[in-house]
Amino acid sequence: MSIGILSIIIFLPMVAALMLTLAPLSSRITRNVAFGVSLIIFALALYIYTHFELTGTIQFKEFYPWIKSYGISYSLGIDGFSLIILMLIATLIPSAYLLLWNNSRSKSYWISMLFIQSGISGTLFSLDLFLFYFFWEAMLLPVFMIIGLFGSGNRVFSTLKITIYTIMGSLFMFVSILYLGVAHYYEFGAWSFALSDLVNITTIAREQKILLFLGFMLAFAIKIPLFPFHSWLLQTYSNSPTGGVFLLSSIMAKLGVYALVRFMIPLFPDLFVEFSIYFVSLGIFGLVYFGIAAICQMNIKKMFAYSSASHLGFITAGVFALNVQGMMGSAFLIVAHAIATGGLFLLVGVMERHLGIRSLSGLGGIATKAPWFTLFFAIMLFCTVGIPGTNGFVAELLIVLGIFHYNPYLGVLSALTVLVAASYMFWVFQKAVLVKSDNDVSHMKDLTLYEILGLLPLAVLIIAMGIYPDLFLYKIEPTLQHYLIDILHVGVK
Amino acid sequence: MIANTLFAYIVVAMVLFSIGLLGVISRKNIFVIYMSIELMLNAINLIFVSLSRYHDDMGGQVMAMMVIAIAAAEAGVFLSLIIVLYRRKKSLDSDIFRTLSQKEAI
Amino acid sequence: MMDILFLLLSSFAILGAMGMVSFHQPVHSALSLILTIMALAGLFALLSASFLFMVQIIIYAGAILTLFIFIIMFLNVKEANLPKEPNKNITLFLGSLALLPFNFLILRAFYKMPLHVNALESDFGKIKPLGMELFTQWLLPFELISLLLLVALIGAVVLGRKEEA
Amino acid sequence: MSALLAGIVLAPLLSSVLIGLLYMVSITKIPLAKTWFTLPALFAPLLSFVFGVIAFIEVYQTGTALHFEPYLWLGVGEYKIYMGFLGDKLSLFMVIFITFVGWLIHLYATAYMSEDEGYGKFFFYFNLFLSSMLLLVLADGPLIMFIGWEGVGLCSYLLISFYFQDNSNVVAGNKAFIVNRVGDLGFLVGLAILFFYCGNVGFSYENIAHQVASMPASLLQIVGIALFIGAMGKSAQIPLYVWLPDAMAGPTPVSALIHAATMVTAGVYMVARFSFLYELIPNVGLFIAYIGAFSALFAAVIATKQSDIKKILAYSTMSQLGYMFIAVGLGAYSSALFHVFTHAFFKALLFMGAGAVIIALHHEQNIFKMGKMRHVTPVVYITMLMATLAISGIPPFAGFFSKDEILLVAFASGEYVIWGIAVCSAVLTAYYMFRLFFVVFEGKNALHVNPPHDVSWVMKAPLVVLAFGSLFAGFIGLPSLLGGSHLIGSWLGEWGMRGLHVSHETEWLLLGLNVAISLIGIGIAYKKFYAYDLSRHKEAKGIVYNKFYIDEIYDVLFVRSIRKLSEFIAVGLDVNIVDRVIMGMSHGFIKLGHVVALVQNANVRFYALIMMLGVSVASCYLIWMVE
Repeated sequence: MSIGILSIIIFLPMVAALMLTLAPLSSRITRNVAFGVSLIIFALALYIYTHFELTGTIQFKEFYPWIKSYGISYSLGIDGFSLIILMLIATLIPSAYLLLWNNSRSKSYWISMLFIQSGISGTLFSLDLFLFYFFWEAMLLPVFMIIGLFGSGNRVFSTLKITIYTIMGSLFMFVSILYLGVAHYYEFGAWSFALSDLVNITTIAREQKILLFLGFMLAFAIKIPLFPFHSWLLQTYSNSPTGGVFLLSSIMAKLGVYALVRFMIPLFPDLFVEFSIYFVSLGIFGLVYFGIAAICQMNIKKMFAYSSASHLGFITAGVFALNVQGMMGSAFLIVAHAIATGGLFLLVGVMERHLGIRSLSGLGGIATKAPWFTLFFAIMLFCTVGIPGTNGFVAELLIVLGIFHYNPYLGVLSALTVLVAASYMFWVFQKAVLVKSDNDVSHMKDLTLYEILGLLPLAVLIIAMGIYPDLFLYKIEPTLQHYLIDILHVGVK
Repeated sequence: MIANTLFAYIVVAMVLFSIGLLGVISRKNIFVIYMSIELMLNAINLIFVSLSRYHDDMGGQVMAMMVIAIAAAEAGVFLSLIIVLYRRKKSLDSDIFRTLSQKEAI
Repeated sequence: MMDILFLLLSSFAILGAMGMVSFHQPVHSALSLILTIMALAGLFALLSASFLFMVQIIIYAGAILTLFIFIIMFLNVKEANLPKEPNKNITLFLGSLALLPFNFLILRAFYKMPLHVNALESDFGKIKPLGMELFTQWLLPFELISLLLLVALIGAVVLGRKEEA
Repeated sequence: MSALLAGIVLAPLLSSVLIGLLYMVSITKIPLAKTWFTLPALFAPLLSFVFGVIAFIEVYQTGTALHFEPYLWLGVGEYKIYMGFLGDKLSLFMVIFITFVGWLIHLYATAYMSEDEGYGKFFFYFNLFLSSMLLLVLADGPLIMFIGWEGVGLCSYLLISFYFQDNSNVVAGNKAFIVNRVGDLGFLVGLAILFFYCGNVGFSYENIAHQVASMPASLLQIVGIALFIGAMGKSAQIPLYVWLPDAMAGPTPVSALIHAATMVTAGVYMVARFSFLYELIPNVGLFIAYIGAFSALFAAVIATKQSDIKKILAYSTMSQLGYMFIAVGLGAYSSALFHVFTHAFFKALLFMGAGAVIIALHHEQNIFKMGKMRHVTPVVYITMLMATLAISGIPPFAGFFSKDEILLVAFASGEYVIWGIAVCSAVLTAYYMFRLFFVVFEGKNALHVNPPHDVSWVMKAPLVVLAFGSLFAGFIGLPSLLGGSHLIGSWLGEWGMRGLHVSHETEWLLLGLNVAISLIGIGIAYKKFYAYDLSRHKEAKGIVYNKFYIDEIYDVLFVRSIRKLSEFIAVGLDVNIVDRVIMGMSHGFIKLGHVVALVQNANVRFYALIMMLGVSVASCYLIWMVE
């Protein structure tokens, strides 16, 4: 049996990273190799995209037994929802390399990036819950390295905070996974942690099921983050180096939503429907709450952190809206927001490299010094705000329509999204970029060719997805319909 | 009569063991603590030997010999340790050797 | 005869042990420990472990404890340098109370065993059968112990070295 | 043929992208000559205009609307939304004058902006703006319209904060955008409700029109009001008008484009577009008419005391939009569109004339620092006079016919309160417009800081064209009373005039009354300002001059309170409660750790004691167990 393409995507960066760790190469060569690896993965992802069939089933499956006595297997596969996130990662990471090109002279920075990419892909493809948990945790370790080694401010504390916070959440999930495995053993007499097996369990009582549901939910809610579990966000984002914050905000947070759809829906379809009202409300509450909190932030990274949380609340609300509009909108907003926020954080990183870390009151008048910077900043910002012609608009429109479909009153509240982001984003644009001030920004330089090359695909994607969204949507629709109709029994064909 | 049942030997061994344990916990003098440990080892030896007599098997006696050998090794290391510690702190009080305590570590 | 011998030896052993824990000066403690060791050696002899009897006297009393007393004298600890132990007697008393249940438990267990003394072959506990036993069945532990002794030797040398400034 | 519709939108869009790229190249690599920007900038609206005219003729000849659906924009489940363009009578009517007036403003702007560094950027935004507006008008369904709708808002933001280095300009841009977004919120809510009642068979106007009849009336009212909130934002009606005066921060051609032909008329167009819906809910229509009437009066009152030439014109726009909303609210869509049409000409002319005066006076905007401009710029003087007469409602200028028609509608519908308010506003309009006119062109003892100069013919030519427009545009809608055939009404068909049951005598009476009240307004202005001594002018004070303090009230009510709320959430809740609870848990564990660590005191004898006690307890337990 040959090695499948998904395994290559997972292990290529890992192998490359291990070899680079041992090889006595300079930081520049390490970076170039890492960039090359990310391009290869982009090519592989494109191959998968073109060969992906328009059905709701799981494709490109791979299966090897791993720990036989407990039925733990190494089983991979993707559906439409993972496909779109795979494409997202494959596109964003090369761009991130180009933007971070001169950011670090340290080899371990690039090696950590490779490990992270590997962990993310593993999380994305796992069909076995044990394997999923393994990658879910493994993906965090290099992030801790990046924040702890290259962060700023009180970085060790932030690292500890996010570590303990997320691991605490994951442990609850782990316990739930084990419980499901044991329940499977008692019911069918064989150990298994495969998702396709665990969904057949019928013996769990309702009370236990609710606890298991909440156990999973806690892990994902912390990662996303949903309302009361967000307090790691600010320090982590403001103290992370650009690469770290980019990966955290634009990819890892999205994996929380992804896991929600991929695992929670099949495992707890009835509870998912039953509790959806709470989570839609929580999501919309988060949208407004974080949006308002963002207004008074003077640290640009903290503001974007709140903005991220606000959007992710909205995405979660869309997922729980139990209709194809909401889910599709969420999938679309995942992409839109990942691109836009990722781009914004990378741009802020460029700004920090030239000007040092500054609060908003110390910025201003960058636009005249750096027109390309301003252009890309504006495009990303418009996408975040949801201006038509960008993919952010399509996504927000779909989610609003979805939530309207779900509950008109919540729908009216969710329409507030058109106001929330605009209220602070334009302010930060005005204050930091446009208006001339007395602050000295003479060190600001415009984007280099590499950086423009890195951002151009993102900007083009934002606009293309805004003008012709259906081109990007049709691949995921069968999967989402499958979730809604076959598993949740809430939709109609 | 008493010596025929072996139970008397066990009683003696237990008494000696208890005294040794009491010595460890109630004395501060590091020499006495060490000697109490030796006493406990000897008490155990006595049990080994008496049970070896009971089972008619010399394994117990071999074991006792090994304990003696280990005690010898222990004595060598322990005594050199005491010399080092005494040189540093000029005291035989076991309570002052608490470098591993949490308060001192911080 | 055996009973008297046993009572004598065991009371010496216990008295010596009590003396060891209660004397303030370590030299006195060490001397009373020697008494205990010797009495124990006698008890070994009563249990027909003749070789062990010799080993106990030669190695324990003769080597280990002599070395011990030697070190105590070598250090020559002043009275002022000895630790103050104001609560010694109270802890001894309370500790002995606390140990009662443990002793009771163990002794009750042994009491229920039929611990009578069997008749023996004549060479039980003699040096030859013990050597046979030791070098056939216990060869590996024996070698390991010798290794341990070597390590302890080196360790003692390293530790006892004069410290560099 | 129907693909032309896409061409109308695409021409300015592509030219804007082209100009944008050229601009980025020119400021980072090689500076390019202005011609590079001028040619596409002028060519694109002209092309759109030509396409529009061709489509117009096509529709005129065949009588059927053009429809073009290039691709499926969004297909989700059973809901399918096509990127569709609809060229019917209403939209093509709008397209023609938007592109025509838009093109003239472009032409004017090439002269107005010629000295500006951001010349390329300006036309980049300008064409994008035009393209969004055309998309808004040509869309075949409300969702596609919403793209244009928001696009217009975005472009207005970009254009208003065009001189972005100055804080107040960007603040004005932000204000425009956010106030518009408040409107969009309403619009979106309306859309979403409609979508779930009518969306599953396709979301074009045609389908919605078929479906609305089956919707419950209460829901329809909500939809009607929600959509109108959107219109309030775009068309600057009470209470969402606050952005309009501030929007004057942009260059003058921007004001002309926003006010005359594009953005602000979007609201009126939208209500007309949804006429099938508003027909079903006349009470909401009445509400709209009242809002319009109050806006008209309110803006006219404020305008009488302002001194910034552009702000006066801004308030006059708001006032005129109020008239249009009176008309659409009362169901007289063709009258409203007629006014939109005539207004486009004279308002563009007024702004461009004002821009010419501003340029002539080296960027001076205070009317009391102008004066005697008649001799400096005679062409501007004459054209401005015509526009002022038009807006004041003096026959035979364009404004007279359209405004008269709206007043007639208000009167004939029996809404005398609205009619009364509208008449009062008409007096005020004539008064403040002539106040402006007299002060600028006649006022005595002008103290010019720099000597004024005449402006170039590139700027004046559009003025002349528009002046003809202001003079003749009204004849398109000449009522039958004056021997006309009411061309607009008959062209627009379903949006046309409903029968008005008013006798000819009443009509004549009203007509005379309108002229008379306008003349009264002019008369008062003449008396007070014809020979106004500018050197003795004192800055006005009072509640009207300060615009009833609405800006300040909004500032306290919304901006500051939300900032306070934000600080409360970010600091009070997030840091002090949520984070403190979480960190409190972790500190609790650390404290617990310190307590447990007391056992770990590094005293070996203590450990032995614990062990001994443990053994003792275990023994007790075992003894008790075995018993």
